[in-house]
Amino acid sequence: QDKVTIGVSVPAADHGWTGGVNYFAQQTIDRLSKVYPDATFVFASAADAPKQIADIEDMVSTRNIDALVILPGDPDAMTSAIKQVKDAGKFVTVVDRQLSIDGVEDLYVAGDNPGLGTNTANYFKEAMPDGGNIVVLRGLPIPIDQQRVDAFMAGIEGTNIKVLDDEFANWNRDDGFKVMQDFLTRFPDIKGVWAQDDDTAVGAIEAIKQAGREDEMFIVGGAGMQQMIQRVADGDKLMPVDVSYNPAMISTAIELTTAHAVGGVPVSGRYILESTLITQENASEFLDEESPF
Amino acid sequence: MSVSAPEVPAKPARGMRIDFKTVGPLLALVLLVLLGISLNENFLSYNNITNVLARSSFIGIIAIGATFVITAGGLDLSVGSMAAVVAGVMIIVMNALIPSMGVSVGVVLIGMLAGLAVGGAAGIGNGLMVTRGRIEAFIVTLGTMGIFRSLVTFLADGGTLSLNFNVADLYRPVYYNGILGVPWPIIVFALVAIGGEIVMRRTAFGRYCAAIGSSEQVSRYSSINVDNVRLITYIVQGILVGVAVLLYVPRLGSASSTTGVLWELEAIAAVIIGGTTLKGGYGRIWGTVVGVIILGLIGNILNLQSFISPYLNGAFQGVIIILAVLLQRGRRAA
Amino acid sequence: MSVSAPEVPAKPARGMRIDFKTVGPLLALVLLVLLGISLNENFLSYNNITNVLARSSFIGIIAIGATFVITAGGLDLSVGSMAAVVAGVMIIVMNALIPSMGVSVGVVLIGMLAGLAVGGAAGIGNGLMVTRGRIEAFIVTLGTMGIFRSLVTFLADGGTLSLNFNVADLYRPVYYNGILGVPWPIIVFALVAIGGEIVMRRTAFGRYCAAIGSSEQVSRYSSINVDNVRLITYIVQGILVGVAVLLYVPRLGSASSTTGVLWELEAIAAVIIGGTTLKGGYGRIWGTVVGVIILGLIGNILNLQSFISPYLNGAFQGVIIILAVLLQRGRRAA
Amino acid sequence: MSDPQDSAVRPILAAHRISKSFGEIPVLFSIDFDVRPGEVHAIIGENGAGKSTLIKILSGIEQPTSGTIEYDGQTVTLPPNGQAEAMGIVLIHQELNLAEDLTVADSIFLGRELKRYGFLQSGEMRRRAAEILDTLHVHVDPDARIRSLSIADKQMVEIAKAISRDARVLIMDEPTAVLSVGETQTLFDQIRRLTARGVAVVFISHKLDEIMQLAQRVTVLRDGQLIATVGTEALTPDSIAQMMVGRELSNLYPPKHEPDVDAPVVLSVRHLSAPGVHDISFDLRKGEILGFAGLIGSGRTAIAEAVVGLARRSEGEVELEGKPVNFTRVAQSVDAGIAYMTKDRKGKGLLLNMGLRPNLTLLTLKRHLRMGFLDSASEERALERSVRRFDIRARDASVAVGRLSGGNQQKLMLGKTMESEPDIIIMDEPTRGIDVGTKQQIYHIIAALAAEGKSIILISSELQEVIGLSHRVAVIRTGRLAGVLEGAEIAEEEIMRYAAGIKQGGHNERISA
Ligand SMILES: Nc1ncnc2c1ncn2[C@@H]1O[C@H](COP(=O)(O)OP(=O)(O)OP(=O)(O)O)[C@@H](O)[C@H]1O
Ligand SMILES: Nc1ncnc2c1ncn2[C@@H]1O[C@H](COP(=O)(O)OP(=O)(O)OP(=O)(O)O)[C@@H](O)[C@H]1O
Ligand SMILES: [Mg+2]
Ligand SMILES: [Mg+2]
Repeated sequence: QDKVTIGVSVPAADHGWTGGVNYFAQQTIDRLSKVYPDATFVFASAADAPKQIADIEDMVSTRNIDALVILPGDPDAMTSAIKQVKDAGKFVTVVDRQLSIDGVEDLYVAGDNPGLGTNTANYFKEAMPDGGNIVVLRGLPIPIDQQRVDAFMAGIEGTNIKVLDDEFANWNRDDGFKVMQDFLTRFPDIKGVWAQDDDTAVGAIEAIKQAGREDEMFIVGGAGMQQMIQRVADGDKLMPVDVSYNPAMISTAIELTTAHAVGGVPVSGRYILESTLITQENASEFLDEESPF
Repeated sequence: MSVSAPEVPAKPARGMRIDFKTVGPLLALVLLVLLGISLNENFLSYNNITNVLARSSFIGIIAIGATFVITAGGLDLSVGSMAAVVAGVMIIVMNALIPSMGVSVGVVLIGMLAGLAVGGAAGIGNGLMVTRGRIEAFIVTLGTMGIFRSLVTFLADGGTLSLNFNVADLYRPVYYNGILGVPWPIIVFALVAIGGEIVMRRTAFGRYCAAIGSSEQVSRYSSINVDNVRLITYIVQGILVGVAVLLYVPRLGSASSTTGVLWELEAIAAVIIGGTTLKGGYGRIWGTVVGVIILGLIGNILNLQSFISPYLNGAFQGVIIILAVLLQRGRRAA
Repeated sequence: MSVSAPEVPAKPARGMRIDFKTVGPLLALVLLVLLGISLNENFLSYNNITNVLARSSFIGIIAIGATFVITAGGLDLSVGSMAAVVAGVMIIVMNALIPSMGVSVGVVLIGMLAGLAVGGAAGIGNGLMVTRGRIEAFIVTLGTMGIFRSLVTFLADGGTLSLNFNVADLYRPVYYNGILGVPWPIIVFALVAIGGEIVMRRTAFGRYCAAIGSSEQVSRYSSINVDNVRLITYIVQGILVGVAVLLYVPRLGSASSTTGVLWELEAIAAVIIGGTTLKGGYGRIWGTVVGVIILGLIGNILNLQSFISPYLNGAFQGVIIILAVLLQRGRRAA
Repeated sequence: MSDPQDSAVRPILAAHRISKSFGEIPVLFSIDFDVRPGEVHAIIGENGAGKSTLIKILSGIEQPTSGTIEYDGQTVTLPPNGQAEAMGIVLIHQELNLAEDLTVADSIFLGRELKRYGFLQSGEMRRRAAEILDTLHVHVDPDARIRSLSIADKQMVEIAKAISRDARVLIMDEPTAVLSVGETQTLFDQIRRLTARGVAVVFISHKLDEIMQLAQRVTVLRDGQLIATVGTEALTPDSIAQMMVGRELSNLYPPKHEPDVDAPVVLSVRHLSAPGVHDISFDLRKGEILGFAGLIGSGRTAIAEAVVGLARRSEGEVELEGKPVNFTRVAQSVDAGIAYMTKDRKGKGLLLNMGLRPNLTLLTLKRHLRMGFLDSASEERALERSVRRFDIRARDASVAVGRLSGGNQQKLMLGKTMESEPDIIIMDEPTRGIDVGTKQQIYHIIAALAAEGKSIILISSELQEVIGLSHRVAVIRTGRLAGVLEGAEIAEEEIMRYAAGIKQGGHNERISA
């Protein structure tokens, strides 16, 4: 049995979800290193696309990796760099974000960003059959935010649900708090809040509580942070549901890739990890004591 | 033999002409307030005003420290990351004390002390490297910015450190309550600002900061202990970061690697909008306060309207910052 | 009464002792290389070296512009966002030309010209506000940093601007190919560095930058057109941002609101690690080149090992930056 | 070459009815002034009289509020910012005007670099700089950074810069204020060389003997008014002084009161070595004025700085009233009652961007605290006292001190030093740039301080001053004590012999007994 080296490249922990990705990636690497003594892992997290490209270049030229697992921060910018890794004969697994040309990766472990928007929209339609005013707290101005928002807007089209305004809250608690405070100042009538992300939702909830308007509205986050799933499970009125978008998808990708590289287990194609609606009924399935996210 | 009486200079009527250097930031503030009023009738509401002031207070308290550092010719880029470390350590300490001390006010108080201590220690580190190590402040604090940021990420294991829920409940009033309807953060900010103004204007330390920023050499020849004064500015900055975080933690009860990102830029911007010169030698605390409020209002106003695409928020912010300083033009670092 | 010639003081033997101010950054570089070699046998491989140098070239070219700006007593915080705007405009222009011009070298060339033009224009904007508007450079460029960043987000509609794939194929060799095995980015970086060194040392412009940074008034009294020289430094900076982006676009083929984030800090850090003084008056291009390579190597070396938790990368970086400057201590801005 | 004294020779540069105000504060009133080719025309007047302002207007640095300038027979508006240099009007500023980060050669050629094919000819510029410095007998490395030069060397570099330019009119604002006799003579030789070639020279100095020596005509300003323009031959130093200050100036120097022979030694320096100082020993007695004479760069400043803790001493002891002291910071020497007044008022003495009050009290701020806070009333009182005592004249009290006239800055610095009420005062060029009237006043203050029992070390390049005031004179040469003169020995020639190294020893052994 030959030694294999597997490179894992993820974006830096610049918000809660990517923090989760980093955590799960390292945790999985630690675990698999024990399971497969012949496998060496090279892990890097990058703040931006050039850094991430540099990381995978280094993995190829100095660490002689056999396989690469990559969650590209900015897939369009990274497509040709990933293609070069592929062209160098490495096994490539892409996670979460679709590259701008098809057929580069051997394995695609996908989250479903538009699905997150659509799922959320469906819940809003169901919860607000007569329509009403809502506000949207977006993420960072990057493509996945755009995909989620587009799908959401498409989902509520034709209903009486009215988006009063949207602002970037950068998937961040502090900004969620600020933006929500100001929305509350500005709009006397808000029935629903789409925070898109659970970190943002934490901040928004504090703002709503401070204003004493918990009873007027509900809020939907996203990504499935443990603290939020617990709320859903507890039947919190303010936070009736959550939408999963599990950072642990990176673990799946690393496991599959390692199994292939070490054991020659044939894996290929697409694994779509669906974005599902977490409700009080199914919340227990998503609770995980160990997860820091 | 004596000399004929010297001509006594007539003092010019000061303040008769409009002094744009002084009035500039205030004018910008007034214009922003008018803009806010015209956009939304709730702008001047008690809630909105306290919201904006309370959430500006973190940057405000930090920026007051930065005013001293910058006036003395220094710079501290590490304050944002430092704030994150302080918050992280406070949360870890408080969570760790619960088993032994239970959920008690004592836990919160020890956490607060730990926060101040970490801030002060970080300030001492920065200050010693700048003064004893003779390394440019920009480099020292760029370095510690990276180091502190890494440290939080490490402490939080890439994720978020959350304060125990029960302790958080106990601590929460420190952000949300206050006296006579004025939230604590605003009160603390005001006290720090008043204290800072007094120290800057009416103590030897404040005078020495300006002297050192103006000319290190002259200060040395005037028997000022330049290194010590510099060091103290960094320590004051560190402690004030600690104070700011004392108010930050009760708000959301968490710290992560994104806590305090870009606070340094915001703090420095506030200081300079307020009329302090970046190269040192002249600082004014009240200007910094105005600068902080201007920056706070910009964000608020952007959230109160819908015509500007949120994509262009940054542009609006940039334009206002430049305009605020344009209003005091004439002043210029030599 | 006249005096006999005073004794001539012996000139100290120059350059005999090790001059740490000069050797400092080089020493840091050598130490890093040794560290790299000890960590991985592939470190000195052709591939690794060209990789590191090629990817450092963007920041490198920008940092050479920053050396002029800083030497002349200025500062440009907007370079990162400016790079994003330039990249965005280039991509939009090239994509827009395809229907009429097809996928041709002409499209790429026009795109490149557009990039240089946008960079130059942005530089003119910054420069005019600093010189004619008399606003502190820090504030002007902090403002335009926000404005440019917003502009890209706006142009990209919150997402990513991607270059047409066929044009990208045509353009790609500009990053990945070269002559005699040396990739283009390295060649361009070297040319810009050599040109910069010559301009800084051997032309009146370079001399004037140092004079202005050292004392604006003295320069003015020496009939140097201070405003023009300053303006030109910002324009040079803008054009060099353009040049850097010409090499960046074929590598990434896209631009988004995250393009070039924090490049300004990296560029300034490289300049100062290289021994240029932040307050102006003294700049050296070769030092900046060394600084850029040091920063590039830090990232590379972190990827060569697995003992340091990636969470602590920033800390390692911070420590190296401080150490690199510590090695040249003694120099200190007055 | 026509005789410049001949009033038929047309002036090359003339000012007609020039007035100037800064804001609402007038500083010049309808001044007429002209200078002819080959002539040295001196301007004198009290501190703040407007001399510097006038010559700034004559060189385009400042624009007059009203009045006209005529150059070469044409009415002109001089271009700002030293661009008039291209027309042949070259100015040496009163305040050192060099960029500290540049090298000597860079500075000399700043703004008119030698170029070939657009590139600087650094070698050529270095060579020529060395040449010019040589003619001035200045021994500095053309590659040395300005920052590293002594203040007198900086002044010489400025002079080198000015005379190396193709001047038709050369204007010098107190170029000799920091120069010693020898350097001054070198400068005068150069000036005569230039005037012989037809260059017109405008020369400002407070040293009347220099003016008598050099100038053909003298213009006297007082409080911004033109008092008179007269030929030098019709003048005596006394009559000039009278015109300047509007009163008789008899006995510039107060009578010397020798201290008691058994007056205790308050400061004793033994075998002191420091950068630029080699094995210096001397004693200073209570009530004594000890002069320090020597050439530029002889190390007098370095000795003073080593004594008060501004420079690190490598060897030797300092005893204060019999107790050994080792100051590592100035604050310690100030607390011990020793004050040092620097000669570099711009670089080390004053915060140019601040007002009079913070500058005056900076050294002694702790004395103006009330319950821990600054007491601005107390500071204001101190300022009033100093303004009266040292005749500091600021037309606008809120002005930044950088805008005060040079002499008034100097007076402010004196005031600042005296605020610490020292028992031992080391004054480095205390009357640098001060007008005769005030000088006399300061001399009396110094003598009175000594009579009160204070001890004074007087470092001065103005020999007359050292001679007129000192009880004993130590002559320093290349960082070593060349000799100590007492009583009748204290005379110009004798001092110069020691300073130049022609004579050695003297009473050295007696002083370090
Ligand atoms: N830029 C300025 N702004 C305000 N006042 C000024 C400025 N420059 C000079 N003054 C004032 O003008 C007056 C004349 O100053 P000037 O420097 O011409 O005197 P001076 O005759 O050269 O004196 P000195 O012998 O001390 O050098 C002074 O009262 C000074 O304070
Ligand atoms: N820190 C130092 N290191 C090396 N040489 C020094 C240092 N300080 C002074 N010197 C040298 O010592 C000599 C004395 O210079 P300094 O300016 O102290 O004396 P000075 O010119 O006699 O003072 P003054 O101008 O009052 O006469 C100069 O040649 C100077 O270059
Ligand atoms: Mg003058
Ligand atoms: Mg000297």
